[in-house]
Amino acid sequence: MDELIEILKDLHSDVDFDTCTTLIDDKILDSFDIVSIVSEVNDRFDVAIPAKELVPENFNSAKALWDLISRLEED
Amino acid sequence: MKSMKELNKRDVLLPLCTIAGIALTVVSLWYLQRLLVPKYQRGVVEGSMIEEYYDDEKPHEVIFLGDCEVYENISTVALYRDYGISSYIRGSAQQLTWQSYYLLEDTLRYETPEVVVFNVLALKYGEPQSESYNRMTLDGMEWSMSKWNAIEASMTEDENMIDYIFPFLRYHSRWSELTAADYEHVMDKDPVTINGYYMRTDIMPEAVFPDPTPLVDYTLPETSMEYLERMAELCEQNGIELILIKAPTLYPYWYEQWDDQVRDFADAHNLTYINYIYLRDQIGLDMTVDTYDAGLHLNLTGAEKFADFIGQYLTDSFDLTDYREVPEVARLWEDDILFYDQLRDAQNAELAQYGELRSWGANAIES
Amino acid sequence: MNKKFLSVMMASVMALSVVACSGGDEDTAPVVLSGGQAAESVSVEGGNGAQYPGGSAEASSDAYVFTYNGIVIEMNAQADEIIAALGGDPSYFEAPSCAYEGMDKVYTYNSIVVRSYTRDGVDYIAAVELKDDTVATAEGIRIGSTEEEVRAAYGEDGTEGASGIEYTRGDSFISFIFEDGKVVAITYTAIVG
Amino acid sequence: MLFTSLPFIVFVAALILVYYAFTPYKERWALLLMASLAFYFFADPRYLIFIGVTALTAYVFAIITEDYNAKRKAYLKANKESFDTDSKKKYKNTTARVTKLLMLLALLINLGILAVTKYTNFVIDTMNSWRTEPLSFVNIIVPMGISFYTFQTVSYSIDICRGTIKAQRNFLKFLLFVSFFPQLVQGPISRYEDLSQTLYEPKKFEFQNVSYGFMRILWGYFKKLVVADRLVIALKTLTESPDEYKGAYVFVVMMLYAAQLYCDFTGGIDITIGIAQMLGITVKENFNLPYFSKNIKEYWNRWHITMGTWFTDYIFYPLSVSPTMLKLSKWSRQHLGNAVGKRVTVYISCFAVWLATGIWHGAAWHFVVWGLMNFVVIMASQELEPVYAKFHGKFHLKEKKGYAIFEIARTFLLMSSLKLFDCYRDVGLTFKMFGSMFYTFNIGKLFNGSLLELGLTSADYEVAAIAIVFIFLVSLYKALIGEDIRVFLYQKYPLFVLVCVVLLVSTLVFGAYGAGFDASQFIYNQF
Repeated sequence: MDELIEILKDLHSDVDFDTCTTLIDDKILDSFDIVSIVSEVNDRFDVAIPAKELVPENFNSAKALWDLISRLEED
Repeated sequence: MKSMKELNKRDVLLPLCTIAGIALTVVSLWYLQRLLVPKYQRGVVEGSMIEEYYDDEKPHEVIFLGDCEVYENISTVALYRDYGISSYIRGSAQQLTWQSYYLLEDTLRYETPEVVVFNVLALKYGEPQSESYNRMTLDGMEWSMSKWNAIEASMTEDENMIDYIFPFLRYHSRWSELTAADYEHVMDKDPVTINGYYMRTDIMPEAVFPDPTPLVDYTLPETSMEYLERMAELCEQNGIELILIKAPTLYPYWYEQWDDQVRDFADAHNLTYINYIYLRDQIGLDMTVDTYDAGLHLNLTGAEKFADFIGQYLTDSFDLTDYREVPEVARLWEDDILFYDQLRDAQNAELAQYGELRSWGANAIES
Repeated sequence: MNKKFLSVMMASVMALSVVACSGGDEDTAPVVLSGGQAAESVSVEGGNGAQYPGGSAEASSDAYVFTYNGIVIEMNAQADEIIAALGGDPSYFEAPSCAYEGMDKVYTYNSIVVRSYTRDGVDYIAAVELKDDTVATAEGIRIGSTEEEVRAAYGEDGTEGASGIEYTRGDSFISFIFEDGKVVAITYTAIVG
Repeated sequence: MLFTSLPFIVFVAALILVYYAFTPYKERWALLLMASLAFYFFADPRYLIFIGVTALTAYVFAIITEDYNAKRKAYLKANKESFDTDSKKKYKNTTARVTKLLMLLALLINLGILAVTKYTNFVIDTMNSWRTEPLSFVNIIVPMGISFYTFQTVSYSIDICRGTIKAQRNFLKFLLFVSFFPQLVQGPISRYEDLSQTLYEPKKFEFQNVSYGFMRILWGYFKKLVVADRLVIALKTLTESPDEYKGAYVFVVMMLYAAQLYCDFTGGIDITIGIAQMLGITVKENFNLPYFSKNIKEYWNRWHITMGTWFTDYIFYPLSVSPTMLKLSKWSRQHLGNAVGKRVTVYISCFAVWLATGIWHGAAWHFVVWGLMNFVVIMASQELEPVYAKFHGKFHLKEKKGYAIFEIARTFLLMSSLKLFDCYRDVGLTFKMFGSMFYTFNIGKLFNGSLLELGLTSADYEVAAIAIVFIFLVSLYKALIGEDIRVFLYQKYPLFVLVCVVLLVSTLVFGAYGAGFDASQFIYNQF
């Protein structure tokens, strides 16, 4: 989880990713950020996030994103 | 509980306001339509002619149909004053034959005249000519099947029935060119004719007309002849005498070949056809003084002479009422004569003052 | 595979856009505005009922034209310049139509008659009549030519009338009147849309 | 059929009446289907074949895919014991591969139809530019709204493959989703998951819904007829004689076209969404105050939203997170350094998106170049971001109110310049005209009455200007209050009615329609 926050912080240092739950809804993360995140996650966690998971619900908070990664890891 | 009450209030408010809104829309559109349609009160007055008929309360035993060759050339007042004939000219600018036919149908909804006189010049047109002329003839008609059919027969390619049903749609873009006259005449318009006669008192002697262009085909168009046929039938059914005339003016050119065809038609249908071009001397027309536009149309003196001549013929040939002897009609005619004389005097006064007419005709066209 | 495909695509797109750019100037004026869809021609006048459809000033390129004293007279062309160029001292006649919807003007020269009509305040050529055999059409027909010569020059696809034949091309037609197999009158007439 | 044509208005009015007065609630979707098919039939009966084939393809493949998946899943469940982790994964992968294959087949057919109808002549034209013997164009009909409905079916097929939606088993219902007529003229591109929520079981008659929808329709017509169709007259004059109207005129073109396109396009969407709302159906918004955007990316999040999200969801994301791209990303980061490497995938995907967007807009090179120019501008602004950040760190302009206005104006001007491609419809000419703004100085000409010779009178300009100010104020209300002005008006219902009456009457009086104004086609009509 901390590693994930680190990835996110790299993109937007001024956002509190621990608490924010509207990363997409408030347009903090845009599509370019999401692609960066996917590729970073792929590198560090060896998890490939498929396109169908790129929906607001999975990216609105660091927690949701973490849940997604965990779920994909299990598969 | 309070909200319940409010809800009920809104239940009444919503439909009520909606209905009020619809009513407001209808009323404003109705008013705007009256405001935006052209008024044809000065200059180009031809668009007012057709509707004026419906305001006239007098009975008419003679109805004239046709274009400027009737409404500028025959003085209805002279016909009454000299012969007691009560007539009306249902004329309009470039009235096409089918329009004449449907105007006759329309007229029959109100009265059945003894005689219908049709000027044959328009027979040369077999197709709708222009929207503006259509509008001037058709917009003034009261709604009936005749109007619908007249529109159907007259529309040029780019015209729509809906624009006739709601003239607003056609004229809405006039919002930027409205004049004081448009506001003044929203509800009622001034008369521009006396029983359909459009008066001009100025004089411009007849010019030398250019030679007529030879035509490849002199056959009068089928469409217009067909409507002439229908007109003859309609008159026969209603016991009306149909007379075909060609006004005594020489331009636009009336080809002999056309004359022959109309004559043949008249013979075949047992109708009278009189080409007054050949009778100019008998009428007593002096084209150096009896025309206001170099011989295309007659002025007042010409129109009175021509009316006298036709009046004599009508009186001789048909058993027409002398309305001078019918007090309730004569009273109405007296008003018309008064208006007629005033109009003549006003025009003559302008002529004396300026040497030309300023409140009538081309000079009065406001942009 | 994706990468290769993309780079090929990119390269071809670039190449094509260069082609498109250089070829651009030949593609003449843009015609329509809204999207890929042709907007209808927009005529502008607000119109108070006195509106004429069309009244186009340009004659279509293939229409019959007549040349008099070196002046080309096209049907539906603006009249004032042509009349000025023709010069001389024609006899002139004008006739307003009912309700002043326009003014028909007739200019009579030695050998021809030129007529014009008015649309929105501008005069356009309505017709040209050939009066005598000193003038001929571009196809070499004059008053006195035979019916056969006309058919040879203009073809068989004219519209036959009782006293002559008409040929329509573009926004005008030319008519020949015959008497005893000889041309007695020639007229160019504008088709006013 | 155009929104502004009388038959269309009569058609919709009659539909709404029959819909609520004579159609049982449960059958309303069927009436909508009949109306949609009739709409298509009257436009051109042959269109029905195209839309029918496209709908049938997506429908059949969706059911096959779903059934196949269900069967495989059931088998897996029933035979749990016989699978170990590896073989289970393998089994699942096979399922995924077949599913994907089915999807690709469906896309091939439907995008193929789109490609052939819309782009054949474009390809021929392009080939002719280097061939010595030109090929002749083929005469293919382009069905109305083919781009819109094809994209809807494509997203449906992909979503089925991804398993994010359930297949529609009733073909007629599915056909309604594809052919729902208000969106065939100008979009938006709806997703099945959104539209299906209300399309088959629309809301029952609700006074508020119908009122909102009605006002929205009026608002759309107002924008379209009073502003867009009026300005198009001057725009035509200006763009048809580019040699005559250079320099400052090009700026006039930019401004007029920005207003014209906005009013035409958003007006059309207002009419579409308004009709749907009157029918109790919710259609996704396609615009969100685009001209208030502070940068290009934001602009594209607010302009033609359904198209933007479509390209993001179905091209940008799948492309950038595909295994190949992830590998490429890794490789380039290792070899080209982190800064460059990180960008490679985004750039490639973004390029693909804008290439596709350009082509989607029309079968012409100027659209392709327009799309790529957008790509360039977006990438440039992306790259300049650190520079901006530095700049703002120093000068603290960002906090100033005026700066936001500057950003909005900058974005607006930039996007309006790009739209010149659509005005001049020729790549070379557009560059030439754009350049002329900087070297042909003729601003004086704009004030000597020459603007009155473009086909519009001063009264026309006045009306358009007043209407634009009015539209601006309504937008401003939404931007500041954050709520549609209809909500406020509806609470004061008499005012609501009054506004409707004023809108209706002023559109009828001041609209540029009828003889003298030929109603021009909607911009996105054959997209």
